[in-house]
Amino acid sequence: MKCSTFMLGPVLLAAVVLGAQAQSPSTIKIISSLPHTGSANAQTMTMVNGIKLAIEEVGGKVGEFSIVYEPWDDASPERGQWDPAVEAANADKAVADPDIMAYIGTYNSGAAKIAMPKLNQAGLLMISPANTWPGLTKPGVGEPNEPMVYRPSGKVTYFRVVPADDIQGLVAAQWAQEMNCNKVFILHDRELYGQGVASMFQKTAKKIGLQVLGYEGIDPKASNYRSLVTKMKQKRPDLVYFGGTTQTNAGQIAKDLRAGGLNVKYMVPDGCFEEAFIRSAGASNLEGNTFITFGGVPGDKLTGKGKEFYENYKKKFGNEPEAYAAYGYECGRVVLDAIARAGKKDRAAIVAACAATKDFDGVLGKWSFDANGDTTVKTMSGNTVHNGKFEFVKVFGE
Amino acid sequence: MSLLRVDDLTLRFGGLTAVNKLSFEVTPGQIYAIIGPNGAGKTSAFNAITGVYVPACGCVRIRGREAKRPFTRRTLWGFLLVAALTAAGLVLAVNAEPLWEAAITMNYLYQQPFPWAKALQDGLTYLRDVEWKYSAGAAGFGALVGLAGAWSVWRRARCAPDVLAGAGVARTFQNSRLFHQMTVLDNVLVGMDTKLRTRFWHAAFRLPRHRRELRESSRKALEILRFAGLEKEATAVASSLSYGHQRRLEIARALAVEPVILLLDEPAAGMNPTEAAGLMELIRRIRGRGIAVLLIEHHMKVVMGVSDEIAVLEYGNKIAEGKPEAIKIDPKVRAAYLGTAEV
Amino acid sequence: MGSEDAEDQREGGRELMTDSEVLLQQVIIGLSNGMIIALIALGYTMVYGIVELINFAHGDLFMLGAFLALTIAGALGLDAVSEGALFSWGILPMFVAAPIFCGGVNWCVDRLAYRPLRNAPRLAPLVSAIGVSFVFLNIGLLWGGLPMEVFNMGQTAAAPKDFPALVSNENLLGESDITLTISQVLVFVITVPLMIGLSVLVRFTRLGKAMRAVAQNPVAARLMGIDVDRVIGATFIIGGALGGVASVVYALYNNTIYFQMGFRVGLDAFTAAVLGGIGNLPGAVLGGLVIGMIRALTDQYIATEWTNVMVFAVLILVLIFRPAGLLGTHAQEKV
Amino acid sequence: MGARGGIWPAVYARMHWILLGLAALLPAVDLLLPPEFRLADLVRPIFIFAVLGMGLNIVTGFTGLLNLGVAAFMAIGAYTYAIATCDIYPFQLGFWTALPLTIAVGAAAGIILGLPTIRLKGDYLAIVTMGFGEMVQDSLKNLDVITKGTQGINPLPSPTLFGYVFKPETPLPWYYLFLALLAVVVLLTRNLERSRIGRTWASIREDELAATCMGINSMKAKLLAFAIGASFCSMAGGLWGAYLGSSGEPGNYDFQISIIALCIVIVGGMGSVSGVLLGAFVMIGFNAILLTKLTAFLAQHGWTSSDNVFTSPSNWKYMMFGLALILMMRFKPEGLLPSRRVKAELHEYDKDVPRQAGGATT
Repeated sequence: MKCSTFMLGPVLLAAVVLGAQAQSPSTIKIISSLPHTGSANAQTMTMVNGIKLAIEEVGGKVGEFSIVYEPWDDASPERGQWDPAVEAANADKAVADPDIMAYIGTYNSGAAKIAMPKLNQAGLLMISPANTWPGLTKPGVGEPNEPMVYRPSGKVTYFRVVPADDIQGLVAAQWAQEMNCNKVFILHDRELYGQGVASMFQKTAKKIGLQVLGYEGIDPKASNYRSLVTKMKQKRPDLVYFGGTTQTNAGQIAKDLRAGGLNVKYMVPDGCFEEAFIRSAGASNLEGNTFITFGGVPGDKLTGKGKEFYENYKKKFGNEPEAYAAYGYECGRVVLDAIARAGKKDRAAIVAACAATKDFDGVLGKWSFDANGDTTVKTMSGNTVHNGKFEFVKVFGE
Repeated sequence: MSLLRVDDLTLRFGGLTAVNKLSFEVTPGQIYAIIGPNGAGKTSAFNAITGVYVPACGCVRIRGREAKRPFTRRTLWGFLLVAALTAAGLVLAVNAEPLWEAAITMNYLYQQPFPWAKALQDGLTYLRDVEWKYSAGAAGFGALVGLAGAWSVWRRARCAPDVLAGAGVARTFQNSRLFHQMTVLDNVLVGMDTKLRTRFWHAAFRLPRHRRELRESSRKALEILRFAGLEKEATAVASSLSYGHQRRLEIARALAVEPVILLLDEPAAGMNPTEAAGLMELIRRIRGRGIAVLLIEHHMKVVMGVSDEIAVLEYGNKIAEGKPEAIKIDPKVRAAYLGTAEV
Repeated sequence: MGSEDAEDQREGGRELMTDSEVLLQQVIIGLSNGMIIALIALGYTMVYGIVELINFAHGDLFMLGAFLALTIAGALGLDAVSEGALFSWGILPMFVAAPIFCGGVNWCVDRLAYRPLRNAPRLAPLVSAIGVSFVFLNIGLLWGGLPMEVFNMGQTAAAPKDFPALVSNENLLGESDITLTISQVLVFVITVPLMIGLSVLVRFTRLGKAMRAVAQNPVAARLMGIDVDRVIGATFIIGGALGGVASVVYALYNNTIYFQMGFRVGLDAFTAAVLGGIGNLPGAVLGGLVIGMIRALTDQYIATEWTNVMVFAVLILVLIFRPAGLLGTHAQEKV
Repeated sequence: MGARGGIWPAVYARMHWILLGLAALLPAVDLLLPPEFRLADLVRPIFIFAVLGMGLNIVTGFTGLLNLGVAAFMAIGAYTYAIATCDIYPFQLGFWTALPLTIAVGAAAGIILGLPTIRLKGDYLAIVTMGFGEMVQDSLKNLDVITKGTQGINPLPSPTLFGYVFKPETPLPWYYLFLALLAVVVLLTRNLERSRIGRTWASIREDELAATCMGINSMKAKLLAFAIGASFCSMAGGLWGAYLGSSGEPGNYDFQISIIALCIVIVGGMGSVSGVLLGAFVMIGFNAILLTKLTAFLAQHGWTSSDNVFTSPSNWKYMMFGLALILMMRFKPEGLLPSRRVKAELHEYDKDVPRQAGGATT
């Protein structure tokens, strides 16, 4: 008896919670699956804001359809970051709900790997504002079976509006060479994103003739990296490249480089292109010798459509958008655009419409999706830190 | 020939010598008692004999053989095997990535058939060509650690209580240490455990053999309970038994080990005269089964009533040994007890 | 760009550090990291010694202490020390407040979560401690989102926070390639006297004696008229206070804090306590130093990514040969 | 439980079969409900975590050894399964050959870890297993030539059974596949528990010294428990891999997984098979079902704001989880469905306070 109460409790509660939902044929649901528990929340919330902004701009309606947006969380409290089980459950849930026409996500490429085959099988549009692992779309870069394994139905249903890491690693290495840094020491955080960028950096660095003094994975949970700094100091690099994010201790490395007396250039990828990075590293430790590459252009440097977005965002939410907010916004707009062009509540039609996106007037200029589902935008910007603010240096790849 | 022979047994706790060069001998079928005032080291001697504490020196012989896990050829091979496996494991671990690359990654083309023989060959070639210095270092270190570790683990378990139990020494405890939440029958069955032959597979799939043994062992356990006068309580939970019955159960559990000698640590403590008399009778009946008994007891009536021979301990030293009648009148014993000997 | 080029040339022209210099540097780093670990390990080992509870929440309590210190820095408007100065006096209130706060919180937790479970099986308080650690973690997360000078509102609650460099990171040895910073000296100046004080307290004071008595046999201690609950409470206060000091030292040394930092530091500290022999105070210190050294040397001579593996490999290796840790002895079970 | 008469004790003794039976009926009940009410999809991870909990229960619940490294065995299982089945490796075994392999590798890993360390006293063993968890996680990350490092190995082929292919988009066959495997694990565990082996484990848990004095080689018995526990955990890892269609990242098998497994066992009731089943339901259901629904519900009514950390329910999840654990331990430390023996051991503690120095009941 006692047992059955326990069994029934959650069931009943769930039933009550769910009871309020209604559905109608003229409602289209868009969901996003991003980690909102734990450390990535700062970035992902601005993405959600971006998506909301995009929907609001069209008045929540596309043609005859009213758009409902739900931000789902693919993280769990006990993991503190994205959880494969939650991501898998989200994907299953999205597939099962006939109202859902677009799945915006994921934040982590690892999560995408789990959701992609499931959504592809169901022919549901998936569009990511943040996945940068090249293998998700490009053949011949990652594993031999990539990306076909993510497309069990044979069709391309996954798109992304960000340039992949292969471009970023390339640009970063070239930049290093431009700055006359011929000896580089490469670190990575042993996460999918960080290690991916770092290995691309390493490949390019070797190709263009930089001397790679070392390539090491760090422990992002370590309390400091002074031993590692000593090790690097012995080899006297011109530049230390760290493939990682604010969350994986990019700030601590910057501090330990200074505290350990290794005054060299420090370069990081766009995972660190957020206010939190400067705040966690301490502005004085980054001043003048820290270089950040970013797939896109910082908010206040945007032009045209982008500038509009930047202004609107600040007006509506009262704070500076983080770097990825623009991509969230872009995702939202692409989805709405695809729905408008498809003109009906049909997953296949919407996917087809999305794939046909051409010369889209986005925040990053005009771009299209290529056959793999990648954006044609290859704009990269180089930034540095000055007086506790990111400072735009130059644009690459145009 | 002696059944149990203890030579120069010494046990120290820090600076305190609890048992000092204790020697005595128990012959088959004998009831041998150790008495002495509180803190004389009786229980410590028991613990040292049964391997609960590790004695500083001295040795315990059962039927002339030292009661230690023997160092046989099998043990030696075991050590060498552990050493070899550790060495091999370490070499593989150090070379794991390049080896995998040479054998598997290089030979496998996506969705093509895999040349197993070539992979094996390439793997071996890699291991042959790999820089010797590192592999030999890893192997040497692994072998050393494996050998030393195995030796260290084995040595610590050398005189463990289960070895003594295997040699035929069973015991009870001063403060009853039954498995309180098991049934009486299960307690006895734990005692019989080493004699059972059920293996993992039999138990996991409840093979007929396991069920047969289950029946047989229960029957045997009930027999032992009947011998100890507990057959009525067989299904009761041990902690629900009366105090006297708990002590009897401890003895029954020890008997289930099928010992050649039974060590009883104050079995009569806290018993009323009737229970004590019953206990004396039980001890005699145990002897009747051909099991020698080594007894620690404060209850002088019991000691004098059943013992064939008595040793007296004081501050860890044996101060007297002899027949009960002789002990009764020994002045040193009387002095040790300060007149409290007559309970 | 031109001037930077010149600087590069100059740096490139200098000699590399010699091997012995590198070793010395790593020893300095290893010892200072080890000292912090040791300080936290003391908190673990004290509590374990007396109630046989792995206080999982200790690492997260340590994290809360660091957040308190950061709040003080924010409230007092402290900023990094200027060039030339050794340290800011602003660290004093931190060293007062954090131990009091952590000790108090630890006492409350004991009172509310552990004391009612004193007679329960040992896994019950352990799970309770895990629960407390989750609660602390959540408090840390929310605390990180508070609008203070040093924080932005909300959004970046989970991100690592910069802790102002209140103790100078300048090299005491001047132009030498070996760095020994004030913050490293501070680690020793704070922790060594504390450890000495603690061992004096445990060995010679009434409270210390009562602690040892309770650790050995709580029932007998109670019969002897010792107020066992009070002694356990005091142990929690002292252990928590040590964690509080450690948190300030940690924050001043590493200059970064974040709400999940308690896990790794706590794991290291607990490993240190076990390596030295759990319940043994000098053992915890030794264990902490050993782990700090293993980390530094593995970083240097093997590879950073294998550091954690090495720490635990050494732990297992030590326990094979000394099952009760380096300095520990197994209390023999009374039979 | 003895106090209650009637049918209750018999029901209680068969509670695990009743729970499994209820689980088997759940999809049928689901059919009667509209899609949003359906739970069967969400319940699949619960089965896998129940297998994991079974493994830990043998080690911690039956034998009384605290194992804080089950995540490592789960990771070993998931990666073994992934390497054995994924087509970027040459092995490409089927589900039914890979699963036994996974179990065997898990058992081997358990023995390798157990051999040198099983003699350690309670909390020493706990830290060693905890360290083992970190070691495995780091090694999987570092050996990226073999394990693909942080990318994870994916996607894995769908299991087949007599020619039937379990497709990701049809959840129901998966549901019964996992349920059936869980039932097998439950059956084996129950058989072991009631056999000589289970009795030996219980005796070690209650009083290891007395058990060894009865001739029981406690090292062998503990090692057996460790190996069986590890093989179940490893099996859970393999099933997890099959369910996700991916090995996951090494970082997914971190200490939190071990904590969840421990909480499953303790919340359910140590040493109780039915307790583990219920514990898995409560622990995983709490997060995957209840919290998700609650968050969605709050968001729907506009009671949350993304700008402020204090109003976002996801920022309170740790707190709820932690408080639930604390309150649970405070008011029902023996778990929801305690085993008779463990519960009685608890009451023994109530009666006489003496705490044994060595802690035979770790």
